[in-house]
Amino acid sequence: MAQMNMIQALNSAMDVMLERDPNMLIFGEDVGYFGGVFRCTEGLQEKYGEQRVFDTPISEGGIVATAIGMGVNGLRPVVEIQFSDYIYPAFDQVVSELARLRYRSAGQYWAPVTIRTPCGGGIHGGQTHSQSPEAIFAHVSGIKTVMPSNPYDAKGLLISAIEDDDPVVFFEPKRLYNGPFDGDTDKVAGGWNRHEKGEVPTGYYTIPIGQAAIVQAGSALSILGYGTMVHVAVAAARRAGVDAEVIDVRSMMPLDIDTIAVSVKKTGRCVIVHEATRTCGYGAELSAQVQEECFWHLEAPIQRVCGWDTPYPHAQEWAYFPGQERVIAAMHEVLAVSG
Amino acid sequence: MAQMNMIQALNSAMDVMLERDPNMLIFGEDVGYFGGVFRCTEGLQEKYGEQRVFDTPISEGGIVATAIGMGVNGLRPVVEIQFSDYIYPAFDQVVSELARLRYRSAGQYWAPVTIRTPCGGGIHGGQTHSQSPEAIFAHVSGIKTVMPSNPYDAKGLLISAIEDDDPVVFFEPKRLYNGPFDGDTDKVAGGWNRHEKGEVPTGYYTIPIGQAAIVQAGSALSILGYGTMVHVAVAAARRAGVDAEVIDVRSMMPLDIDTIAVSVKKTGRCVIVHEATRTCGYGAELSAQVQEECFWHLEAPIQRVCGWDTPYPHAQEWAYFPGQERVIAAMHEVLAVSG
Amino acid sequence: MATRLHIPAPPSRPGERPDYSNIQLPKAGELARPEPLIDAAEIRELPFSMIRVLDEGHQAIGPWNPGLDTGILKEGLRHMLLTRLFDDRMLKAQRQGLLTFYVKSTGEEAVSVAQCLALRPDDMLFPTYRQQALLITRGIKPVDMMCQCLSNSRDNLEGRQLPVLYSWKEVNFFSISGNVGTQFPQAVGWAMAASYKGENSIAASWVGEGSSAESDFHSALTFGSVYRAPVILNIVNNQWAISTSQNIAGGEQNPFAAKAIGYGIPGLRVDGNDFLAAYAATRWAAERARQGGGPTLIELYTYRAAAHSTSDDPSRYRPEDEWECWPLGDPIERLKGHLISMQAWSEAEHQELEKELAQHVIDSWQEALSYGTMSDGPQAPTAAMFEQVFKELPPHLIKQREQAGL
Amino acid sequence: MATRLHIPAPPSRPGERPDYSNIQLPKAGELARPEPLIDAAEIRELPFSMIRVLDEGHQAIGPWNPGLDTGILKEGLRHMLLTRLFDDRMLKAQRQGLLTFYVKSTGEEAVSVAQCLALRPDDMLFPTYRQQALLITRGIKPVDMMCQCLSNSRDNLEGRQLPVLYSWKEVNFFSISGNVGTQFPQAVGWAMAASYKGENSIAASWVGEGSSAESDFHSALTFGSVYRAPVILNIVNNQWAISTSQNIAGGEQNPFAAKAIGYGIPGLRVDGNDFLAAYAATRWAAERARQGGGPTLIELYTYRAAAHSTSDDPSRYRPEDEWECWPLGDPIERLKGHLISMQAWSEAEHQELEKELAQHVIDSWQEALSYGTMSDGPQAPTAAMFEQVFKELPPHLIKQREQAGL
Ligand SMILES: Cc1ncc(C[n+]2csc(CCOP(=O)(O)OP(=O)(O)O)c2C)c(N)n1
Ligand SMILES: Cc1ncc(C[n+]2csc(CCOP(=O)(O)OP(=O)(O)O)c2C)c(N)n1
Ligand SMILES: [Mg+2]
Ligand SMILES: [Mg+2]
Repeated sequence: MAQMNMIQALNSAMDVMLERDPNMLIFGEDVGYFGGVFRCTEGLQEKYGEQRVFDTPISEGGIVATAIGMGVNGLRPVVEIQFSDYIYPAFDQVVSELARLRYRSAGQYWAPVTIRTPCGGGIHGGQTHSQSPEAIFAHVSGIKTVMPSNPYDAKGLLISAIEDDDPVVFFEPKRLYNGPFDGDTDKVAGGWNRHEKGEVPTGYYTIPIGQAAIVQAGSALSILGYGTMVHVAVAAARRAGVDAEVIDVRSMMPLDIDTIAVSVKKTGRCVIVHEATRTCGYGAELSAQVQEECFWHLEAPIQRVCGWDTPYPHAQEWAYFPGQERVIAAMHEVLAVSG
Repeated sequence: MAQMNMIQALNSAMDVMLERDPNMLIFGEDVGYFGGVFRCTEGLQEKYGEQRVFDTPISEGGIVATAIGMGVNGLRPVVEIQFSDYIYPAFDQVVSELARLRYRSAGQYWAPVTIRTPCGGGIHGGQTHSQSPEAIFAHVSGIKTVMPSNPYDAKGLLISAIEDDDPVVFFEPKRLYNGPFDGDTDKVAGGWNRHEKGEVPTGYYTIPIGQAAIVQAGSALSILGYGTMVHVAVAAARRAGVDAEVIDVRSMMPLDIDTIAVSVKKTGRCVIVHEATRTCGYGAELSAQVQEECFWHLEAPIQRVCGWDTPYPHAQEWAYFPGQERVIAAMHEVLAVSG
Repeated sequence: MATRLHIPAPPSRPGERPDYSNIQLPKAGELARPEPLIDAAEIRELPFSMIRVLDEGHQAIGPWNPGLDTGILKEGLRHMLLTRLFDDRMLKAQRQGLLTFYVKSTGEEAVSVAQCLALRPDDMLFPTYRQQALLITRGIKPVDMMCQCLSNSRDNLEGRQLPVLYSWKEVNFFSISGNVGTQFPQAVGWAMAASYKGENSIAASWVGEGSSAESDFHSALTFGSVYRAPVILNIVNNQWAISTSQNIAGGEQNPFAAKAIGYGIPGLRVDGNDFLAAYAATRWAAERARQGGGPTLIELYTYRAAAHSTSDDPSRYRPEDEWECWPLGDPIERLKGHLISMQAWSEAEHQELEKELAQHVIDSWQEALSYGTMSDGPQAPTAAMFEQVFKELPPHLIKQREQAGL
Repeated sequence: MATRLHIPAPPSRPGERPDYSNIQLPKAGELARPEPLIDAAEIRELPFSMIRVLDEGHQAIGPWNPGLDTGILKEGLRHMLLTRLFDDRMLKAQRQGLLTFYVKSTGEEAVSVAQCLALRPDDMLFPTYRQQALLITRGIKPVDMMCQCLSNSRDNLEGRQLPVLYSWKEVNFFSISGNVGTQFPQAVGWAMAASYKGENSIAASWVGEGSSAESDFHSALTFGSVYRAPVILNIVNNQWAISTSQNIAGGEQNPFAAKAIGYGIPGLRVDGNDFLAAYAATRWAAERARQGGGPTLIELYTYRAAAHSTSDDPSRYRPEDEWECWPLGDPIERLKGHLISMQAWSEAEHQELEKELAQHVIDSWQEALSYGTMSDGPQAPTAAMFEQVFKELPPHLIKQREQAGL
């Protein structure tokens, strides 16, 4: 075990896998010599050589397309899209190719590509360094979609993603890279060293894709979230003194609806939180499925707390970010009514 | 008034607008001399000249990008993406540019672009000629998203879209081009001439974006759908002898939730139907909003009848398509329970 | 002076006389053949000429003459002829309502056949929907291809794909995408992996001249050239992209092969209806790639003789007799003429071969029909719909499969 | 023989001596200047040379010398100097925590200033984040730019955008996108509209050499060339794209200007630190575009002297003294030297100007601060967050604005 922040945990996952699998390789913009703009691949080129960890032209479409070709030829590419806001030039290659190849070739061909990409706001990055496009990918049949909320999960999930023979879009909530963030901007940001999930095994381990985690048990209501919002939810519940069960969804596709349904059936109340814009965000799917599974147990309407349906603004970041106050208001709302 | 199928109605809308607005122009793959692979722009180049209606290179990204530049320079471009399955190469230009320009420039710049694109299956087109990606676009702040279900609406909505100063993605359910299709593949396909919405004014008129339509009133349950599925829903209700209120959503963004909420509050039961894959489809948003607005009126869980979460297969098309049987099963399910 | 929007026109439109006066054809045999490992900077003029081997009298001449023995030439002729007959039969089947869709490659058979023969069997092919002759050349039986087109019980893709969007891993033929152009940079990635693994098989990919406008074209050329991937990137310029002429794709300005220059790689422009020229250019590029010289861009100049697909009606946008006037002729006739001129072939033998292959196609079709059609069983299994979305069925698909009663 | 993945290296890495021996610089004044309406096919070798006007002794020589009067040269010098001082101050402000982000253009000022002066005010500019000097040259006051960077109460974008992602419609300066490259084909569309309307203003756009790998580059060149749009497409080759050298973008193989050849349009390669050369090349391209000759691709060869942005640390990937060794020098020093050599300028006058502009920047900064900062008010209005998503607020945003208490 070692103390790691999320960057180090991700780096460690890639290090472990480069060591174990000679067919794994890493490429993307600035990931080689420099080690990535967020430093997630730091030291890996030096350690494994530039045949295995290298820089690419600024062409997200080209990155994903060549990764597909390599995957088809027996390699296991892990590529970085520098910000998930920049994944759209690769969208056709992801949707029409990476996601569809196994199906359309009846299993003859597939590409075990992992796309790592930082997402989310809270770093004053403005509208093109803050987006959370996970719902768009979860809608596409043929790719798995995950987002960890802490270093321990990040490493375990990334190793699972790399080993998975299906393509995985691996979202990294960049606001959590250096420490947990609970939405309180007045507090001095702390690191992962004071968080239990900052203790990370140095070797190989996995966290299966498709399993939600109960972050804290509770009986008053269930909060479903992932990434940064898990920490906001926990803090909001604490601050409001609500005995909330907080579930870290972790895997958007496939979704662990069973864990969620058990919780909501128990509490009868549900708040869904995410940073992405509300309309057609992943919260809509969560809400629909919870309603489908737990209708007879629901004692109040399911609430969604999401980013507003606007681009992510720069200066108004904290008015945009679905912070503790909004989560608390939603909790109060679902608790106020009795069915 | 004249008898028109949906192709003719769309053609008429563009004809009317080319006549009215010298700054409107049309371009896209094969839309010029040839008149489009579905013939929606037939005769328009001949009538208005090739400065106003012209062919483009096969580059969806280039089509949308140049449309944006033209829009900024005072024109009102209407572009065709030959199949909505091919819109992904333009995704970055749509999401990061077209949708965001007004916002990021604080209203200095905008591009009143209309993107027409045929969607949906039922024509044995296989996975790359059958997709319904509307949810992906409804998730993107800054664009409007509509889909008509008949010639009359198609023309009125298209004129609204063209006149709208915001960008609009205009989905055309290609299975409805030549006639209504209610999911019954054994029946010989009829044309629009026997349908009241096949009567279309030859001149200018609009249907406002953001208004749902009640296709048939009913009291037993509400069915929410759009495009081809509207006809499937009506037929299914008739076949099952269910007094369903069928609502044609028409506009996904903005959504006319008021009309929908009134209906569901009245019936207490709701079935949502669409052809797109289920997970994170637009039905999830409809379900979430109906649940939010009508929770205390719901007497049964909201049901979604959607395309399966797989690519659209070629030979198994009718097993994939959410046909009458599946809609009927869902109606029976929501009717079977009483709260 | 104000400008005006320039809209490139095709050489001719319906009702006009086909006009190819704009096409400058160098004489066969004229162009020098550089060493395959030459510095790309030294051959920047190559794309502006055209590699041609067969002259008017069907003689193979000049430095690009690959000097093939008659065995391989006859093999090529056989594959081209079989492809043409296969295409004709499939078109008929579509007209009969037995196929939902079909795409012919008529007039372009030399491209796939000659290029395929110039490659090794372990070289990986990333084709478009118009490269069915690659499969024929690599020995896939017509009956098996027909089964895919019929989505029947023997369809190797189990009904998932539109007719002609083949995938055949056994012969290193990549799954054809419905989205044009995407395979180009994938081929580069495949080739990069070959380099990475130290294997010396190469990749070859094809796009139509129309599709070369897609962004994937630029990705492919960029990554291919930056990493010196062992790949051959082919543009099949068959003059038309559905209804738009090559001028709408940029062909008015320049040969498509000239795009190579900007990326510092060789660009070859080839008479695509000249079997020997297509073979020779591919051989040159393959040699270069295998020796570490990186990618080559090849433009194969040809003509799409048939409709774009069975959904198309070319009489609406081009003169009906354009192909007859096409200055580069028919690739089958030209190879046949060459073999005859070598006294290795005769009209009688040709007729015999045609008869044999026609019968082969008829027999194959009968056999294919015995495995079912899409409308009448037996068909591809319905449950296949849920399989291969992922390697293993996730819970939600198991549930959906149950809901579907499968 | 098996190949190996080729990974292009930069000329030098931290700890090494900067090495520019690979750069072949033609002498100033050597290159012929064709007529602007020349057939692009006749000038295919231009991209492989470099347009240079200022010689070692700061004399303007050769056919590309635009023969500018000293008034415009002094104006250019002033704008470049102001840009540099502005950048320095903003960097400091970011270090002080008053700006969330900043991007300098140090070392590249001639590109924007000279090109802007060579255009007409009604010509539309589609810039990157490193073209702030276009705004300075078009008369936007530093204080107004500072307000945008501070997201304060006078920010013309009302806090919506990251610092430096300016938009200034009054001076035909397009909204800068955070996604690199997207503006290139948009500029083509703008220019097509100008043609359509019969207006003769033209568009100019810029991308970095790194971003020229994006697919939008190919769209821009394709559409620009097919429709002969009146547009100037500029690649600013400042050698670096964050941490990757121009070799990773394809610069190892070829000058970026050579990409023009494939599209049949002129490609010019210019000494980007030579004010006169940048001016002359732009003038040439503008004349060509305005007369219906279509697009020109210009590569401006320069060096990114500062960090990529305030989020970057270039000492990790390149020698600290690389800029000092840069063979094309400092654009400000070179223009100053030229003016002095013409006896139109002196060290004393230069110092005077520097002092004046430094004071101007200080005053502007003080004024900007008086309109607020992002951390201390007054700030951009919070409710602006919901506005301009659409032209009018749709019902769901009215509701959300209420929920936000705004
Ligand atoms: C991304 C995408 N856009 C558009 C289409 C529709 N489409 C299919 S084939 C075709 C024309 C392609 O022409 P070309 O590349 O010249 O190939 P050819 O058909 O001549 O062999 C078009 C536009 C598509 N399949 N994919
Ligand atoms: C689509 C997209 N991909 C990646 C990025 C991240 N990014 C911002 S600037 C940059 C480097 C650009 O380099 P270059 O084009 O050479 O311009 P320069 O910074 O040198 O002016 C990168 C990779 C981005 N902004 N947009
Ligand atoms: Mg073609
Ligand atoms: Mg650069």
